[in-house]
Amino acid sequence: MDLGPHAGFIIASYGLCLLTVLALIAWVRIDKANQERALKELADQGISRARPDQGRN
Amino acid sequence: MAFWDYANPTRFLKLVQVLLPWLVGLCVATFAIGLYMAFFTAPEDYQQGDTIRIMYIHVPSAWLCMMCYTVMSISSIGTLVWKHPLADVSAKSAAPIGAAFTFMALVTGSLWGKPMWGTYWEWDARMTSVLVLLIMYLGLMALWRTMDDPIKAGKAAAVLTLVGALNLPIIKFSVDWWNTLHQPASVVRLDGPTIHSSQLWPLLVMALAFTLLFFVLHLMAMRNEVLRRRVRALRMRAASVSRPATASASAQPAE
Amino acid sequence: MFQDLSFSLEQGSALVVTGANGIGKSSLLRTLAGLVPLAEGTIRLEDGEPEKLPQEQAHYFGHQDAVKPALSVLENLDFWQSFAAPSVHESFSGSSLQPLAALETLGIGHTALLPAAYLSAGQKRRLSLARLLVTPRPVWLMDEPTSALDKASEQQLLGLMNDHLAAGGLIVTATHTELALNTINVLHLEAPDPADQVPEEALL
Amino acid sequence: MTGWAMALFRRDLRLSVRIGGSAIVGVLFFLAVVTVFPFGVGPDLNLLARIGPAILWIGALLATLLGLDRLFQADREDGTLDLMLMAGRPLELVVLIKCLAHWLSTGLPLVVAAPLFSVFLNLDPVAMAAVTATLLVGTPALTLIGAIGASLTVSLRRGGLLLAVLVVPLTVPILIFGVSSADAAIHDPVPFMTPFLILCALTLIAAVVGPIASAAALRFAAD
Repeated sequence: MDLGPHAGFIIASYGLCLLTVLALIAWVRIDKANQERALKELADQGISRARPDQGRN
Repeated sequence: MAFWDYANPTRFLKLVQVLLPWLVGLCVATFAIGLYMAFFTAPEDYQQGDTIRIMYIHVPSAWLCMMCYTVMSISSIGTLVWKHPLADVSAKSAAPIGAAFTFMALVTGSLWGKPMWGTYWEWDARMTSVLVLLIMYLGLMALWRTMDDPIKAGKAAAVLTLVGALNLPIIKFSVDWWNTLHQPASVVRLDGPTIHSSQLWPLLVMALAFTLLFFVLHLMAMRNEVLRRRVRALRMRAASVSRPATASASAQPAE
Repeated sequence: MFQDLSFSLEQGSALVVTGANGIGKSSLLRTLAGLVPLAEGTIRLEDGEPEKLPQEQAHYFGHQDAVKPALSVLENLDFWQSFAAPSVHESFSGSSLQPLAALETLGIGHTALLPAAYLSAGQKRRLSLARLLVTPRPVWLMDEPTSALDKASEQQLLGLMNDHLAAGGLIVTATHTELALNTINVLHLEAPDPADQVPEEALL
Repeated sequence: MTGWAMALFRRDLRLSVRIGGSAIVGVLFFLAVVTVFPFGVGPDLNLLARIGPAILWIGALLATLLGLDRLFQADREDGTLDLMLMAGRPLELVVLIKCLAHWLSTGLPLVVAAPLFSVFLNLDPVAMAAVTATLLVGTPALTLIGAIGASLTVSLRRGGLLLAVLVVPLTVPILIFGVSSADAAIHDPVPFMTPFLILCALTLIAAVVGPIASAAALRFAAD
């Protein structure tokens, strides 16, 4: 497919948009993994939402 | 009312769980159709040639960065008036997405401008006010990051968001006026040429795809934010558990 | 600030500085810590490491905790262990615990991986105290060491202080409460008679 | 021997990354300054291209100075500075390491952002490269000289403005040689290397004078 004399600009804009969207997706996923890991660590310590008044052990 | 039922964070998480796969599928499909149309069915522009294809991502991202700010403004009203926790979560998690869409609008606009106008950047009214919008987004993100207490940060950011919502139209008009003093309307305007339906359809499909993308990302980011606050609350509890631990440690004096 | 103040302290003993509020107990400690310059006079640590200043062989445990809320509890302590130079010599064998062990000793081991922002005031105080256990230094300068601590932690602190004395360390502490330390000398600071208190400017 | 230096360096980097993203705010401020200039002088791209290097340099200077007031103040407020003075480590080196960490987290992002912002000012690629190179060499000097001001104002509650007033005169030579070497690269006849090498020399001098003066000021401030 021929994009004409300015193909570079078109590819660059689509490429940069793709990168930005990928970065957003990566941010969302990494953030989710981080929070879930933190929740899991806390749950391992015996602290979770389900049992609010139970301390350690 | 269904809305208020889902305003509870736990119910909200469940709703996201159900809704998200469908939204993601729909978003991907719309993008596939939109991109196909943008590259294969849409004709070249008689004036701009193939560079018109940049429009199919430029215009939707420009629309979306405005819509995202609207979402944030409504959420800010929710934070200030109803003091609803999810409103604050919604505003906070929309900001980075809005910034990314604004960035995309600026970059694609500038890459479109170079072959058309011969320069990457022009202090033209529209571009300038979008740049100001980007600074607003980034400033809001910085404000949220700087304040520890999410409640306080949410209120401060809500005030700034609403003031910005008032200010942005003013910027738009004043910049328009400022700009026309120096530059006659020689600039090719986006809204100048009437758009043909063979170009309009791909544009609308792409706009729909971008809107879906926004909602997918926003829901995911909101879920992360709810989880983050949960972690925060649990960590506070984890730290405060120490009281009995101290007593037991002092029963056997340190060696 | 002080006039005619002189004292010496033997190895393995504690000096408790008492006196009314505002008499300058904290200033005395800060002077010993090298944080307030001496107008005249000297501070000497005999038998110490001769190439080091006295304050570089001392821990200062003041009102401020020097805890960074953005770092985790363990990161806070790790930093001080690496950053503060230890000071040991033959007659002093102070404790040099590993950071985690020090946190466990003080009963905040379970918070090690949490950001220090989540700690309560008393827990921050204990984190600050853990600093003294990870880097051995013969002299402990402690300004109101028991403030923000509950009774149990206070007992524990006394235990640690006695251990330090037993290991051949020195403690200078300013306090309002009675401290059950093994070897105590008391320095009572008193203001001179109001009649003697002539404003400095008037003397010029 | 070097363990404590790495510990300090890593701690300062961590703190600046975790607290409020000072890098983001610095770059944002830089962007704001660059954006405000065209509103002042008008959207004339030729004029902007001519004064572009100066705008970027002034933006970087202000962004650096405004970020510096927390360099020692945060440590003083929570008592960390007292302990650092007693740590038995050479204070000059401590200052140098803190400056290095501070520059990496706030100065380097400015340098990275400069080529992007120069698009707004219609700079051509040569000018873009020249300004970036001069900023890369010059901003460490701004941080190191600013550290003197930061330690002089460490005990003041609102030291930020005073810091800028104290330090701006000291940074004038850096500004002059930074902008003139960028200009030299754009307008061919003058050689680029002469002012650029002077700029490098100024940075090296700042790396010596800054920590010594700043450490001295910190010792006086601790009372």
